[in-house]
Amino acid sequence: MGVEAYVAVSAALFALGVVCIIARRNILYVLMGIEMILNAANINFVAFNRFGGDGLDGRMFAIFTIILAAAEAAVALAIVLNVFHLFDSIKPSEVDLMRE
Amino acid sequence: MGTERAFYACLGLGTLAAAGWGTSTGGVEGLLFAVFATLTLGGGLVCLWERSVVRSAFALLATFGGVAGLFLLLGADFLAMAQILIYVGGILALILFGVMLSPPDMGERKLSRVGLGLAAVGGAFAWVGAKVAATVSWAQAPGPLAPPEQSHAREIGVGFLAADQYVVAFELAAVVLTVALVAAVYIARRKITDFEEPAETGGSA
Amino acid sequence: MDSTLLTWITFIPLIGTAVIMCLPQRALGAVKVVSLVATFIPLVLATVAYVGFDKTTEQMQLVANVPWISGLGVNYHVGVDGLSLPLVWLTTLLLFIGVPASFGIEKAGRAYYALLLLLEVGIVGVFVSLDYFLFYVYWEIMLLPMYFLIGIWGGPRREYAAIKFFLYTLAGSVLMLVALVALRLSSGTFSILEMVDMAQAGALTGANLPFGGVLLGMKFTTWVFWFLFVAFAIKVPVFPFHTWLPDAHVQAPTPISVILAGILLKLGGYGMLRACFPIVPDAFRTFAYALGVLGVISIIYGAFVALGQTDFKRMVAYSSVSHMGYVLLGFAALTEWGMSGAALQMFNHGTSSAALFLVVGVIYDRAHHRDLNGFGGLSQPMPVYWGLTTVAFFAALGLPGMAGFVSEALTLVGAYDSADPRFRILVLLSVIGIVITAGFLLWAMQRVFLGSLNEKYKDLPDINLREILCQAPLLFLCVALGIFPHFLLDWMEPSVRHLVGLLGGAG
Amino acid sequence: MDFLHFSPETDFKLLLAVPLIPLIGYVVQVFFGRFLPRKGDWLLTGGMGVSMAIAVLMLAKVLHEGGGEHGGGGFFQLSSDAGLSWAWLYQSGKAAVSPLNLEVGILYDGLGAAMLAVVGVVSFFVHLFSIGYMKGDRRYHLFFANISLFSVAMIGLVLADSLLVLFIFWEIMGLMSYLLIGHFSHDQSTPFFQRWATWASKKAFLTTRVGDCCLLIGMMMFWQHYHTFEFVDLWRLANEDVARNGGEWPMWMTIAGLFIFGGTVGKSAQFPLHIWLPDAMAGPTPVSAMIHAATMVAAGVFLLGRTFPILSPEVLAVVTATGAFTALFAATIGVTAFDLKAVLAWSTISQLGFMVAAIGTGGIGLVAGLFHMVTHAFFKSCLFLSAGSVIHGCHHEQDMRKMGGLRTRMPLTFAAMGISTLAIAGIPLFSGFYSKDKIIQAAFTKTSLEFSGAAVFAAVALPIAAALTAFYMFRMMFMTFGGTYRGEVAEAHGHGHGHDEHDDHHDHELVHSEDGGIAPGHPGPLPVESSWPMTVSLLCLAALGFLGGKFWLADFDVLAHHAPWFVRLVSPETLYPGVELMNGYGHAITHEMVEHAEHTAHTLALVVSLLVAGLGIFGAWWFYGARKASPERVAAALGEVYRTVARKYYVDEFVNATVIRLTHLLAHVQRWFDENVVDGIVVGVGRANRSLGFLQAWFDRTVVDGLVNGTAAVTQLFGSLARLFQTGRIQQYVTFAVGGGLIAAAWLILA
Repeated sequence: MGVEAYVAVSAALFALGVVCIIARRNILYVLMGIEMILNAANINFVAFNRFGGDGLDGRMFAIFTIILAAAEAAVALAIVLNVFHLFDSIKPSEVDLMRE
Repeated sequence: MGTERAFYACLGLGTLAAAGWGTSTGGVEGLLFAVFATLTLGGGLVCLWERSVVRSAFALLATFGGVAGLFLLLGADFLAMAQILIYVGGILALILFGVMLSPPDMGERKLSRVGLGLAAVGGAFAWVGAKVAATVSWAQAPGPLAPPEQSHAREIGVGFLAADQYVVAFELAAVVLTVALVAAVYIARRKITDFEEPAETGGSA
Repeated sequence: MDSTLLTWITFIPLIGTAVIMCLPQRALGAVKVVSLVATFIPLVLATVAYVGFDKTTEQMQLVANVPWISGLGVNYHVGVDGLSLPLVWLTTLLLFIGVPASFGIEKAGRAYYALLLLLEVGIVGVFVSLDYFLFYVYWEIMLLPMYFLIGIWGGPRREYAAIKFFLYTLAGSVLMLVALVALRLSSGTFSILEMVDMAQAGALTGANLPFGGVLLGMKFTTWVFWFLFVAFAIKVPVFPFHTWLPDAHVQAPTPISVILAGILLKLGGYGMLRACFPIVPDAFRTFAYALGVLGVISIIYGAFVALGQTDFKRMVAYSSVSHMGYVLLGFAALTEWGMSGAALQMFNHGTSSAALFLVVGVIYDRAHHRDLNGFGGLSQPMPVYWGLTTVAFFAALGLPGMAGFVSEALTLVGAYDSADPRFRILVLLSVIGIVITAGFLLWAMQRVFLGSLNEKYKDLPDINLREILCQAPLLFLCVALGIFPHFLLDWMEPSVRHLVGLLGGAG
Repeated sequence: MDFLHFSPETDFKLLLAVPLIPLIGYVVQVFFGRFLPRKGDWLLTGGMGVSMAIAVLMLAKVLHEGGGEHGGGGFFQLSSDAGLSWAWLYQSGKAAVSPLNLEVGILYDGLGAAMLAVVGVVSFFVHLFSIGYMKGDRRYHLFFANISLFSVAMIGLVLADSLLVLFIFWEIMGLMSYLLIGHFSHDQSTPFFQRWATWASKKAFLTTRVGDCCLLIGMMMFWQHYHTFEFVDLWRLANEDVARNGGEWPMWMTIAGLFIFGGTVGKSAQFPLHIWLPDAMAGPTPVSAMIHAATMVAAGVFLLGRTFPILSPEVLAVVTATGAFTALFAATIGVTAFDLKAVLAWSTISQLGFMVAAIGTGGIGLVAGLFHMVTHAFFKSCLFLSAGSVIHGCHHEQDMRKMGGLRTRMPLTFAAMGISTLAIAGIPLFSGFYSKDKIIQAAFTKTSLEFSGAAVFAAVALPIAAALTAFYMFRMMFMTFGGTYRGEVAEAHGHGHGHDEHDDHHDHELVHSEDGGIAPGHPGPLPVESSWPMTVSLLCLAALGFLGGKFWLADFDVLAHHAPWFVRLVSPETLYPGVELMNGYGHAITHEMVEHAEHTAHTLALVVSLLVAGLGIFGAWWFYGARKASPERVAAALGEVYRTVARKYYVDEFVNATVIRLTHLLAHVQRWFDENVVDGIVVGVGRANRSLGFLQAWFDRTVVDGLVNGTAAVTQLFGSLARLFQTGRIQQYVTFAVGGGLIAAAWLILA
């Protein structure tokens, strides 16, 4: 399988992630969408590293992405819980304090 | 429930088609790729589709697993392991916690929204992808790829610790993780009143 | 031979921050002590550096250069010369003064002092870094504490002021980042000194970039110059990028205003000298007159707007705009005197404007408003305060014998002597600014201290010992440097001469 | 007489002590004054006394070296020649050779010596006088500190060897005048004085600062060409330049000279910047004495003396014209003033006009102008201190119409003031006569040699001004000391009548502040003679004013045919040694012609000045002494003319209406501009961004969601708007990020 196959999968996963963020009205889905997007990026990194790159760079990036995703998930979850406490809702549409 | 059945039927058919396509183009490796890719994308689709957050979360499990499989196919065994450990073991668990701690809201999914969003975004991506595929000449590895000689885990470990490579980035990541986790604990711990009058945090701590 | 002195000066406050964060929230006394210590040690170290400085060379001193991010070619490269060392010293001094000046702040004290110390790290870092990447990192580090210090501990409209400040400086940072990337691509290094050498050799023209660096009909150096200039001009601030300043000053708590006026504004001027003009000297020469015009507009415009203010602090803030205009004028004139005067003016404005803001802070603490028309006759209940204010005011209006005169006179004479005769008109115009400056300061003094006593304030307590001690070193510097300017000029002279040579100006 | 020998090694240090002693006194006084016994007045008075002694000793040395029979070649010493100067800006080795370094040194010559002695003497007596006059003041110790620093500034100015150093002390003097004129602005007990002092001090500072800025510009212009501030170098270089130019003065030098003269106009209160000086009497009387005699106003004339060689003939013509005009202009106003101190203030302006005009004529006029500055210092300080004594005695009443008959009540004051009045009026044997006579002679000489407009104007205006001087000075004497006491007498200190009353009754009265009217006094017991520190000072100064003429002449030749020491020491040749002055008469006029013209003019001037003095005195006696005619009737007959003069030709009103208004208007316009336009743009950009946010929201709910709901009926779309209004913002951002990315990708692909 060539690199294009992986890139195609990655693109599709990315699109799914975006739709997940946009279309669903639950903040947890936003989180999950973000995870999908990150995974899509990771697939690209590793694939390009395997097929074209040299050294470790791509894989290293993937590792860092995973690490950051973990951190992001932890913080995001904490925020979600607080948002729930504050607004009694986890619909991002109702979380509008950022407006001003 | 017609749409549900139709959805899963389409999914199954898609899986079969993918497996067939994969086997025909790349033999065993193609089959494996097809399986993992289907797992990845199918998981994503189900996640997007399902009304229940819990089910969506478990569908995401499949996505993560599929990605791990793709990593394996790409020869990144360490990454695959990390993917399973961190995503499946860590992040997913976190999301499930979140799911359990927040109220269920079964009525928020709207078919039209999801469908049309999928159609619009997917269409756009497909168009862009097609255009890119048509114009870009992909760099090909000369000949079949050699299997990795040694354990990637070792290679990566050396990469981390050698002074001239990724030490700074590694430390940076460590700092970010620490800060994020502390921050997460801190944020989760705060009371609602804190948001109203930050000046009084001193007393409530 | 790498020296660690500058690194210590930079990072001791960071240690202080860490210690403060470990202290319990209630132990405010301990927090204050730690802050004092963590700002005092750098002051001592900076004094040591100042005394031990070799005044005969323009070379960087106390240099440390170790690889940091080798993949990008980024080094931890720090060092000082005659331009940066006085400002480093001033920074450590003002931060050390800022701590006791903050003792009155009640709200969330621990976080306040932690941020204050973090701010010192950023500011000192900018002054000592010789690597552009490092410079940028410190520049950004400095931004955040300032945002929070204004946004949390500020006055009634603090959010507005903080966001305005943040957006303005962020816009500057973005421009700087773009220029930084372009310079890196063109020069292949992040080292400021190497960039300067390349510029001298005529190698930094962006010819190796796409389109040969010409974009929309403007040369690479022109783009870089204007991007960097605007980035720094926002900080100075130069008309018309100054409107964040009055709001930020008025809303910020007194010690933060002091630091803002005393040091942060100097970052802009210093940035121009270190990281803008010498890197693109041709573009600088091309636009020198435009810069001079901007400087003079700032001088006159700032003075007039200050004259029109009724808010004490706003007036002082606009006087900063006016005074910093001299800095730009001195730079643009490209003479040794002008440059010395401008560099000196940066330091002197740091002391005199800091003193002025402390003055405003004292009255605000007591009367809880800053309306110039709402006072009157305060010299009677507060004679000592009045005396100190007089010294500060006259230092600010450039009275001979005070430091401000030396720098302003050097700047004006230097600008008049510029090779470009058009500068003479600018100098003649800027003289209007001198008269107006005297006018608004005296008018303010009349409205606040003289005239008939406002009965409301007849029992105001005079300035207390803590406040006097905060003011005293600044006023002492104002007077001492007016009489013995060589304590700064001797240090600056080789660097200034070198810089003028780099920029292609005559002696 | 070995101790009278001037040795640069030690004597420059001694000279340095002259300003340093009061300076140290100032520092001590500011910090510890209030804790000292008697609030430290003895400290500063004593210090000033020592300074005075040194200054007089140094003068004696100068006389011995250059002025006596042995010398004759003049006296000129530069501390930098003796290697005694101080590198001010830079001290490191490399910089010392740089032309950028400024060396601060002492320039000590005949003019400096005379002026230093004058400043020392006047300052000391003012200090002494203040002990009595300021007794009981709330800020007694600060007053002494400030007045001491005031003297320091003038001393430093006199000793300065370069324009920049001179400018520094010039400005410090401005500050001290601000503080001293504003001395009463802290005194809550007399609201009128408080307001007036506050306003007047600011006015003085700002007005003189306009002049200072001119001086600064002039300095810069010279620096730009010659890269030096040293007087000696400037003189030499400028005149060499002109000589090389064939005697033509370059345009820039004329402009620069005019700017430098601008400094004099500000400090020495020449038209049109004279407006600050009459109001400067809002300060305590000793301060007025200092300002009018030894310091502020003398500084401007002194500056002209120092910069004379670099002023082109065109500048000198302007100087002459300005001075002559000021002399006449101020004298006419002086005739109409009723405030005792105002009369003196206008007379100072007028006398300054004399000096400036004389210096403008060059040659002998330069000597005469500087001579008049020196003699004027003594009798004017004496006049002011006497006025202070009178006012003190009359319970702070300043209106001359409320005085009278003080001849018997305050005999010592009367004596002192009388002598000084005779001096200023130009009566032979009194010092003022010699200098004023010389000035008129200079004007005549100039006219006869060079029939230019400025010279003719000076020759006409100055004698008239001299006559007016004699007139209004004697008018003042008659009104104050003659007749009977007209003030209200009350046993106890009651509350004074408001000054509004004055305005109602005398609408032609002097308007000297925005509040209008003469400072109100309050009724008290009959005036009595002042205490001894005051009277001693008065009499000493009066003696100097009387004897001064003799002393300066150094012989008893009334007609002064032989050159007295002052002329020998202070003449164009000795003041600027080694400099070929190029701003004198042209080549066509030989030395002999000048001598002849001077001689002719001398006799004429003697006659004219005696005549005008006599006329003036007679007029004063006619109107005010014998009251043969009523001055009020003359005033009424003159009508509008009188009113204009009494209102000081409306200069203040004019300045108020134009300059000050305009400045404030500009300030407000610019503030509006800043807040609405400059900041408005910034805020506008922010608003625009926010509008973009609204636009996005609109886009989201109409296009994105419209896409979703597009199939539904239009009514349904509208119905759903309310619900759709709540579309989440995070998702909206993502939508637009992705959309933007896609569009960008599409553009890249299609492009």
